[in-house]
Amino acid sequence: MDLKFDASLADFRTMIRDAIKQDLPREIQERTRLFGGANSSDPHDSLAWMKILSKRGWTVPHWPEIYGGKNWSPLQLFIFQEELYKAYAPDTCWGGTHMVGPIIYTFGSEAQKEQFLPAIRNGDYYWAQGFSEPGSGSDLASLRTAAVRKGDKYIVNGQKIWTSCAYMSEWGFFLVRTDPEVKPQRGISFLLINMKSPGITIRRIPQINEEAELCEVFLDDVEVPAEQLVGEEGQGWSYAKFLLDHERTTSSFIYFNKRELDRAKMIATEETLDGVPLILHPNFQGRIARLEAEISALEGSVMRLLANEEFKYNETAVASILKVSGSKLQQALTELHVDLIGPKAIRHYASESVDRDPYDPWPDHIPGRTSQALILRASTIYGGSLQVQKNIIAKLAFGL
Amino acid sequence: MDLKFDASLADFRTMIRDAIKQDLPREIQERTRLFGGANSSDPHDSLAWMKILSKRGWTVPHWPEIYGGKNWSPLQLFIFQEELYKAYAPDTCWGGTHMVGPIIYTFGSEAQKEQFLPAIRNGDYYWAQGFSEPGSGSDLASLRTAAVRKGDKYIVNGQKIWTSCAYMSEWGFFLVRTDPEVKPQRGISFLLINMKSPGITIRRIPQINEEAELCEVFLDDVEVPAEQLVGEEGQGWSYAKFLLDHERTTSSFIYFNKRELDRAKMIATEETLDGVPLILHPNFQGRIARLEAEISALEGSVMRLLANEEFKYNETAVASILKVSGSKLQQALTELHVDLIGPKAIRHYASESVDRDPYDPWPDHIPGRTSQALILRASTIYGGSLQVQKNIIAKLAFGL
Amino acid sequence: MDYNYSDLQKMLLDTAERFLRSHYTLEHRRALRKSPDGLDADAWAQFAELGWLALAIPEEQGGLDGEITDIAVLMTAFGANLVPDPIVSTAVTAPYLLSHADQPDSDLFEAIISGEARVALAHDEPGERYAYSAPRKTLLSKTGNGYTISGEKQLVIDAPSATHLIVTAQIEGSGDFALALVPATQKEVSAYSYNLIDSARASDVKFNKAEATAVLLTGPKASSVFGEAIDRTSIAYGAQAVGSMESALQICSAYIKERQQFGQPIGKFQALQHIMADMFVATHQARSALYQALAQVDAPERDRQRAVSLAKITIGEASQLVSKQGIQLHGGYGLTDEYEISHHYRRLTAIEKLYGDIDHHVRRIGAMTQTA
Amino acid sequence: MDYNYSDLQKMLLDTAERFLRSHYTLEHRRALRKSPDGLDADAWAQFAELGWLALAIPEEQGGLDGEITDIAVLMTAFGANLVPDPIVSTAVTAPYLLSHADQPDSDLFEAIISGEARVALAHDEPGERYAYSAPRKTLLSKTGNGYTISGEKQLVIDAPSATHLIVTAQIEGSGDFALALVPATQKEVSAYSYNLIDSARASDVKFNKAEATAVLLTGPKASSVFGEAIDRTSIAYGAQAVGSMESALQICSAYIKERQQFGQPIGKFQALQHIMADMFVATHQARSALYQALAQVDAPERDRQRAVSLAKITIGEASQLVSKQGIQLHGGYGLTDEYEISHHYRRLTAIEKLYGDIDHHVRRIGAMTQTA
Repeated sequence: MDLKFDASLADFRTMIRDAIKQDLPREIQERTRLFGGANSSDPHDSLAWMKILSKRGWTVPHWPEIYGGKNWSPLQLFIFQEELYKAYAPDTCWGGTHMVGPIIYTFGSEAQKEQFLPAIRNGDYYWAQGFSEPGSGSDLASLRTAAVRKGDKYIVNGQKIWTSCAYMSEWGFFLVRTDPEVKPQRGISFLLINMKSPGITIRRIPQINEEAELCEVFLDDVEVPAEQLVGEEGQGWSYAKFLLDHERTTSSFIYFNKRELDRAKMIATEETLDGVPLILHPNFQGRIARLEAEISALEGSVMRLLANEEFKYNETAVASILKVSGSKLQQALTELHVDLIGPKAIRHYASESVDRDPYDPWPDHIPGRTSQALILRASTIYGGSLQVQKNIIAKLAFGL
Repeated sequence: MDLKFDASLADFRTMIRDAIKQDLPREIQERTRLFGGANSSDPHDSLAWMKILSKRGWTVPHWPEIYGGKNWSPLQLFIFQEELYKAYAPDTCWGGTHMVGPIIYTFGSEAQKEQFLPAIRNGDYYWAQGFSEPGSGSDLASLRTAAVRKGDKYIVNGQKIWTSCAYMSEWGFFLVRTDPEVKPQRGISFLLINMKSPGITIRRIPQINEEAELCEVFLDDVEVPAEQLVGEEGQGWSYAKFLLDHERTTSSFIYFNKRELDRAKMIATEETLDGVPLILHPNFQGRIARLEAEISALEGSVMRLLANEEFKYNETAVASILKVSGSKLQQALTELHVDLIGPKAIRHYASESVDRDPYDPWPDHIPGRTSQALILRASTIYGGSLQVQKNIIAKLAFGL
Repeated sequence: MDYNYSDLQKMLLDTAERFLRSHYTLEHRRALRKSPDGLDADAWAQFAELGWLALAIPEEQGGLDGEITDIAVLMTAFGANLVPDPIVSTAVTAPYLLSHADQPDSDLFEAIISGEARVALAHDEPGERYAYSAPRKTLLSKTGNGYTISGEKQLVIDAPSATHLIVTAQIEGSGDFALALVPATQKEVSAYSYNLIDSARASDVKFNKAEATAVLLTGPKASSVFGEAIDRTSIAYGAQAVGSMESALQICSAYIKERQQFGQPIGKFQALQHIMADMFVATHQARSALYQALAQVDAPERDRQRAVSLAKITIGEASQLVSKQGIQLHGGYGLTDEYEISHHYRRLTAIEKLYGDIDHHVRRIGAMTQTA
Repeated sequence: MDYNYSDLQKMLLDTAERFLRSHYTLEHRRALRKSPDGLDADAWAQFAELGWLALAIPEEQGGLDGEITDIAVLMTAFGANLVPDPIVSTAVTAPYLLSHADQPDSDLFEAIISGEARVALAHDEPGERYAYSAPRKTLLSKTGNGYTISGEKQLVIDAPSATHLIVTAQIEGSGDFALALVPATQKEVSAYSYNLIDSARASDVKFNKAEATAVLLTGPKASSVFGEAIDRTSIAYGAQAVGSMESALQICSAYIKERQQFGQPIGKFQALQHIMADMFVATHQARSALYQALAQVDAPERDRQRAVSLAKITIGEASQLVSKQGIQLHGGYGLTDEYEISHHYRRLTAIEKLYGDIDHHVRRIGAMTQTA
């Protein structure tokens, strides 16, 4: 056992921190600070930031070196992400850098690698994720969007939902059913689709925070060249599972959670009750301390997975722990923000209003907090709901 | 709507309070205060107290007048019970006064009424309840103890469990299966059995708090005269349900919960941290305030049921609310006691040790608290576990 | 004791349910967000017509002299239907303050009852947090033939559509606490207005020697009436919260019976059934807590405050549980503006923060406990 | 970083699991309650034999110089098997204090290692609550040729079987903080002893000019070493808690697969599956928290305290969840002395209260946050 964080990484951290400080434009940082929640950076900012990061070759450090990765250790990657978050840098376009990218370099054709990997690396355009459907939320195996092979094309018909920023994506990666006859999981394939293709209609879904970044995507006889199939027909389900295995610790949102804890402390220093900062009030101190304990434990759990601990229990069940704990923390922290700002939390701020209204007399730590707390009710829903995670644990850890 | 507690009841309350103060022997009060938890008064004290109460005719005030009841209103009965609890009076023998008694006067024969009702009223002996079996905890319909009619007797074989104080009970009331052929609920009958009958063996079960008031009762060819069948054969299940309907608000343990809240405040005044009473520490104040809110709501819910509100939802589901909330409160309050006494909570006190050791230097509010908290983990288990209550609600309130 | 609705209350509730449900559809409410001041003028005229604006006003002022229980019953219907209009300020808070004024103003009552006047309460000042007994910085000054008021108020709920503001202030010179009536439409009153998360409205308001047309109450009586009004306001919002939760229960129950996943309605899953059961328990307890507070509304101050705070804690906790779990039951759809449950969550979140959040009321109870 | 056990640790754990599991059966532990001082002498001899009593002792004192991680690994096995013997006092706390003494006492180390001596820490005084930096009332006085100690200590864990006590005191005259070694078997030391809920033992101890055979440490160094020892003690108990929870998981999983209700194993019910899942998450997080604390055990004071307190909060909360829900899964049987789960609950409840409960550690973190 060697439980201490390698001290030599301190230099690496400084190097990353300095670089971000130098590179990250203030206005992008500000937008991310106010309204960039977990996984919801402004896509324009994402792409702009990727352009900047790509100069250092830092958009996809986690990829294999031959595809432009940096060969950093898991701990270095951890530090890199943590510093990005701390600095309120936007996420990269996750669909590209962490989902379709790895799928393409692992299972894609050479032509696909050539066409897409550089574009993903450079942040040339945004990628839409077409997995969920109206009838299959947590039950992905039941998806119905059909792709029928006709000559050298697939004709795709169906509907996807919860697609982030589909309205401004150039490409999308879709799970589609290519074989309705076999077992549900076996008939699914993985297609790349140009979002400007005829037959695609996109509707932005108005959300609880009055934003509308999630979309419905309707596919009506969309023609997709057969060479945009990734890997083999019928393997889509296993590619999607590969993604999950590949990104086991992402669902912890550890960087986000640590940053938002810091933000809570900051707000608790600014906000007062009877003239005394909230951070001196035991109730709020206690809530903060308990969340800090939970985050510290979660960080330990992330490290254990990153460091390849041999677990007594099934590793997928162990990974579900990160999702369960991380998603609840996202909610608890952002609700704490709301409670810290108290009555002022009930004001509605639209993300664009921040740029628009320089006369707003309210302090700078208010805008965006309630919006973030509202939308993060989603954290226990998407990517396998809390209930689904518990089912997984019961089954895989205990055989129940 | 008339939501105010009838002011004229204040006099009634004073009358009750004064009477209890006058009647309740100090040493019984002390034992109840220290180790008499919810539903676990010392049976000797119960009977002794019933003897005293019976002089005023107050052992069964909730019974019909012709059987010795007092014709008090539901609110008067509420006040009576509340004052008993506040004064740390022991419970009456609940199995007699609130279970088998009402069953006998409602469904029993005249002979049974004559034989048993006066004895119950006077607290002549303790009653054991033989419902649960090792294989049927929350699933009463699956019970297997068999009573086979042979001439003018039933021959009973089987095993009961969780029978409070069976080892010192003179009579017991049992659910037994008289017809194994019909639907599980239909073949059950309600038998009165003398606990001294040949073939009955009793084992006291050592408990988590190192007491042993719960018992296993083994019945081995026990002969029970047929006239000890209550009501009709095969109706046992419906009588048991009648009991539930009859005592809808009991499961709230509202009197207990109110009293234990007061006790928490008392302990929080006695115990100090850095020289300051805990009641001045916001963390403990906050916990107390939240529990007080829950108890106040629960009391409202009890009143609504007592006052026969017309509910939009099924009334059995509404009654389950009292059990869910009341049982969790019992745990939360007694755990609060434990947390208030802090490190001192880890000392084991057996109930008999209180009488034995006059030299114990520890303050008087310590003994019994942890014991009570430990055993009250049972409150969400017996009488239909928390999970069973939620199943009931889902089914009866929402048809799920 | 009788927990059943009186015939009058049944009628009130039926009428309210019928009108509000048909008028305040989801689409209509979403459209109302774009109105300049958050007022649905047609609906407001109906409120007047139906007598709701007169319910809390004494008979001698032309009102219906309704009891607080009647008001609470009406408010549950408003909560159930997520009405964003400024009903509480004008029909609950203001009538109480105005009718306890040293000199009640019959004209204003008439204007309220007819739907012409709407009155908001301006109390919070910048940097404050539920400071209902702190001294005011806003100054009420005597001038030649009247009074002027100067100062800043923050988060004045329902101000954008208000014709009048009741402003808390200290009297210049004596420093006494006072409640003053200030017409909202004068150039000395300037407002910075915004939407709230539940589509209600509020403003930050500056008074620059604005005319106060009446000094309603001063000194200790002003303080105690003000405290009573705040507690009644809390009860009215609490009743709205109860109505909202009860709606949410029905919505969720219907949804999980309908929605299919893994080949069956999701309501067949025990885990979701138990979530519904938790919501049911919390909602019922919330209504019980409301009744407990209503029973004490005219009790001595300490008893009243205790009961109101206990109810606000229970209702606040229940609101969060019911609406959050309601969203969880809905999955992704729960997060959209197109499903009712997300609106209940926003409304319930806003109500929890109005006139004292859970933390505030826990403190108020805590302070009472330590002096018990 | 490497979270896997070293070969040495694997061996240590295997040996411990094998011996403890076979020796500390439920029946044996229940019987041990009746022993006069809570000591299982046979087992203790085995502990010595297996080198466990030497694990935390420096090499130069004849010990094995184990790291805190090794100790933690061993402690998980003790927790998993609910060993009530006074291992932490003698094999974790005392060695740390004694080895940091100004003049380490080789004879005492030898006696500890051989199993002859057992040392308990006497710190708490009546009326105190986790007061680890409060001034002591217990007085250490210089006499002709040595020191005497006078005062009262409460809840001295593991005292009944201890041969020596390490007593915190203030030095008469200077008022400095000091740690003194006091032989337990002298008539000037009188103990009132009792069982704890987890079958461990403790005493209230009175010192009436009792002889102190050594003054281990004084002044600021005594305070800082004492603080370090307390934190290490907390970690050792925390590791026991983790082991206990991990045992509880296995016990519960097996139970709900076996137990039938409503015609099927109760483990088929989704509600119970989700409870198991919650327990799994909490247990895993507790071990992670333990590792986080272990990583900081030699860090500067503030970092160490922070990490230990965070771990104690997480482990404490997890302990309660796991053991309470474990009982719930067992139904009535969970409340009997005859099922392991009730013993885990008692042990975990006791550990939460030892050397700072959750509330204490929340306060400690809170105080750090406000001065960050």
